[in-house]
Amino acid sequence: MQDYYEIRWHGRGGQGAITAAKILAQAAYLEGYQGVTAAPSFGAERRGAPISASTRIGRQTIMVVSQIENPNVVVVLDHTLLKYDEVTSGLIRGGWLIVNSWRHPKELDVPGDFNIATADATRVCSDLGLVVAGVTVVNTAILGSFVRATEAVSMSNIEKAIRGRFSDSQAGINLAAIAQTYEMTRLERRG
Amino acid sequence: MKTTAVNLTEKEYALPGNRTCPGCALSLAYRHILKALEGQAIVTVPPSCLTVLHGMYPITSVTVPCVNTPFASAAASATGLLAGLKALGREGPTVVAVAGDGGTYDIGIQALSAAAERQTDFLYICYDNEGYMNTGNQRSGSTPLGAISGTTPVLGKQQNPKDIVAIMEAHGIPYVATANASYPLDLYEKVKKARAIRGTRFIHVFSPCPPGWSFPFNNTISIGKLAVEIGWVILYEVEDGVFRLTSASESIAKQGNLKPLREYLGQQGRFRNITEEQIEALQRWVNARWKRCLDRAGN
Amino acid sequence: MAEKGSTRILDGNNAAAQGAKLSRVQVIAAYPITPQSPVTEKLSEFVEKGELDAQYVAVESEHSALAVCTSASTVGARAFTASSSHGLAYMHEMLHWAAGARLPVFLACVNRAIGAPWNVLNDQQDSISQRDTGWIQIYARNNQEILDSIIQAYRIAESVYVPVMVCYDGFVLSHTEMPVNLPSQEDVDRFLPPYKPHTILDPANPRNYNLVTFANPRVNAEGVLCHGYMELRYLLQEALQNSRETIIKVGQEFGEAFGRTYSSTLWANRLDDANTVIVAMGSLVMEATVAADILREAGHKVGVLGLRVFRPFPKADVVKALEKSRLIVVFDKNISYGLEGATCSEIKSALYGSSVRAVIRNFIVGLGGRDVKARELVDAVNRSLLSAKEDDLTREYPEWICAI
Amino acid sequence: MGTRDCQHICAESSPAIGEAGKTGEWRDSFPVIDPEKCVVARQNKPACFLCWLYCPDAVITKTVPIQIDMEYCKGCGICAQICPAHAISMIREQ
Repeated sequence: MQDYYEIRWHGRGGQGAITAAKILAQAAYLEGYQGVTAAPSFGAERRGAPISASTRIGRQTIMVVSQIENPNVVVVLDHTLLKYDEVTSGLIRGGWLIVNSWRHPKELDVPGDFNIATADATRVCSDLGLVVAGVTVVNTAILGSFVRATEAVSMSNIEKAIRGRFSDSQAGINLAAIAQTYEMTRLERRG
Repeated sequence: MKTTAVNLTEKEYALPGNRTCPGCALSLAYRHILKALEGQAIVTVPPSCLTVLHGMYPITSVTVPCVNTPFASAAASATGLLAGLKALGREGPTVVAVAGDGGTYDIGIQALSAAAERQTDFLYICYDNEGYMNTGNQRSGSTPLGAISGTTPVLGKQQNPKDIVAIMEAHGIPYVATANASYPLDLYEKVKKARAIRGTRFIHVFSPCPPGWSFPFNNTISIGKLAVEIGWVILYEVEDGVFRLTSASESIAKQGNLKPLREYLGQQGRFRNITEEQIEALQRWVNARWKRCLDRAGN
Repeated sequence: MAEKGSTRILDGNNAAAQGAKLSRVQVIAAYPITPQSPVTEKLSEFVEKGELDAQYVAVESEHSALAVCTSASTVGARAFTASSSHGLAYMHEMLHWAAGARLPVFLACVNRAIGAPWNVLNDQQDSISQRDTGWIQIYARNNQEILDSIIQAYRIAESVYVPVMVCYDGFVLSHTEMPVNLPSQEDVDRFLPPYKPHTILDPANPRNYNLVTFANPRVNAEGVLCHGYMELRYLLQEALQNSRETIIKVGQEFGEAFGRTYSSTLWANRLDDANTVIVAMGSLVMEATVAADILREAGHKVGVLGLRVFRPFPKADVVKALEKSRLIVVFDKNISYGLEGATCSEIKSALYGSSVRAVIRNFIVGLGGRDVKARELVDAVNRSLLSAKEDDLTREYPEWICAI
Repeated sequence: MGTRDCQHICAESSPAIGEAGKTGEWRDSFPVIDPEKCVVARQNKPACFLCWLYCPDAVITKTVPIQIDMEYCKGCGICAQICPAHAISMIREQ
């Protein structure tokens, strides 16, 4: 576990990247990190359009309010977004790129000196019926991959954060998705 | 019992020695508005001749509580008074916004429309002297076609006024009425009725202005009456959607025809430059509105 | 004293709504505008769910929002509104009116740029443009301060009968979640007594508020000489001058009650031995401390002075805080066109006649949401250090950190 | 002595007659009631009172007989015009 994380989330409007950023901040606070922040990319958000969000996690109060330039972790909710250069921009050496994809990290063909984790969260969520207004919602499921790759927070605190946010039945499905994604996550260390 | 000059309360809430011009129709109308409210009101007023009537700090000519508010905000201020009273459990006094035609037709209509749409429980009284008389007679949305004003100094106003009462009625509020300072008992009855109704109530009060319209100030009452006889002002009320002509307009509808407009225009200096075409246009406007009202009244 | 209450992860807008709720506001009137809208949504939710016993008025404009609040406040209700940018500009007339009528209404200003052109992102041009309306202005650095400042604001406003605006950066705070300690309702109730209005709206004792007032004093019907317009303006100025004391006292008592002390009009960071001081306001103060740490590592004695209270401007406090400074670098997220950033002007004005003889540099940053990074602040300070000479105390115009 | 003694912190006004001063001084003519013609005077009981009803300034009393407060009457002449008995005349001030 590190003292400080800067996590950038990339998704499309409606996929829940901002919610995931917030759940992670909550879980990290429960983990004992005194400083957590979660922010959307500022401005108008439109369904389907690429958006980003950020989570900062630190032992002390977070004093940095500017946008993340050099994330330790980049989480991509939709692997089609990898075509945009800004998605991996600034990701530090030895950091983690976590992608919702059925492909193995090696097959993603993303250059860089960071580690890569992948899991087919879409399939997991689709099987579990995590579909809202026609969109498969993978934002919580991908937290399983995040925990598996970074070990920044424990699964039990992710569970507490999820339970604090959702009704019992909804929390159950989300936690099942997170657990399955955790298990199926494939890691490729190259940093 | 029908209210008459003999049995109407002697109690005055608008005190002598106020700052209005001699022969001010607003001053007369306001006397009777406050009588109908029995002083049990909290009034809010945007800048207007009524502000002048109310006096200058630290003395006021009126014995009801009043909150002055900027020009655009009479109805919003009334909303705030109500919200405050409700929050404090002090419901009781009627909240009344009183504004001129400028503060109602023009700058105040946004707040008024919104307050009516929210069904705010207040009485809005617009006294209409057909222009910005407090600032020296500039044209407003209520100024008649052909009238000379500070901002229509040569050609006179080129447009008809808007029908603010119809606009307010279109908000689906429980009570709208027109009144006229020259018919104080009709005005008194309407305010009294409106006071008892819940929701947004709107009363339009026609208020001739001797200096603004350029007529001798002892003619205020006769000009106001003539305005009804020629059909420029139609006295009516719409209570829960039911239309009814009242007072002199009711009598005219039953007994006779409207007098020609020309007689009314000729008595006011503001129409000194009006053209024949404008008079005809104005007459057509009056006739069409009178016919609509007769149709609605079932005559 | 240790913190009490419970800690939740909240964004700034939610913290503002929670602060209003804990302050038991009685009348809420607001009109939606980005980035303030979630405040009004949250408060209407509290009211509709019955969690907050208040009148929520969905007005049609910001002008009406503040008109509702001022009249409700005249009746004696604790009133709340919130706005941003164009909304605040649209309120301008009513801002003057609220202060002139000495009504202790509260406004949460979620700082946002003003058009043209359109821009929904953060700077402080909106609230700075309202600095001369007679309101107390407090700027929050983070979401905890938003909540705490609102509770304090009602105590302050209702003590001195001056309206208070708490300003916080749009998106940077309004939409960013962070841990916020929520005090218990019982503790807030103990800290914040009910509002006692100075106005009377009673048909049995009729009073008329804010009639036309003469230039000169006038005798009332009882023969007592009453104010002219100018005396009333003096009283407002006097109230703001004296409010500093109340602001500090309330901040101290807040600390005693809740464990978070606000005993100064300023935020001081590593000022004790600093000869170079970064001055900023709002969330930028936090970023500036990161910059100061970087500069310290490079061997410079750098501190940060954050302006918590902008009106009344804490002149004496500022002079004292800048006593040892040789270089003052002021970062403004606003511009008084044709001159410089507003806080820079205020700092210079405060130092006039004092013993502080420091070089002052002004940088305009972060307009319309332009990201301000700690390294950019570091660069600006480094440039200023190079140019800091006794014969070059100040520049005519500020430097802009932009790509022009 | 300054104005603090009034203890107002905003412009708070209280009601009084004659806020604008003795508005009777504004007149260029003043009303005179002819008791021979006035219905109230002739009947010696409450009646008519239209002059009282229509007075914009509330300076006419609703008494028997009617009285006009000349301190505040602005001399508009509405009462003279409205009187159905033509009992009121307007006389030019000297």
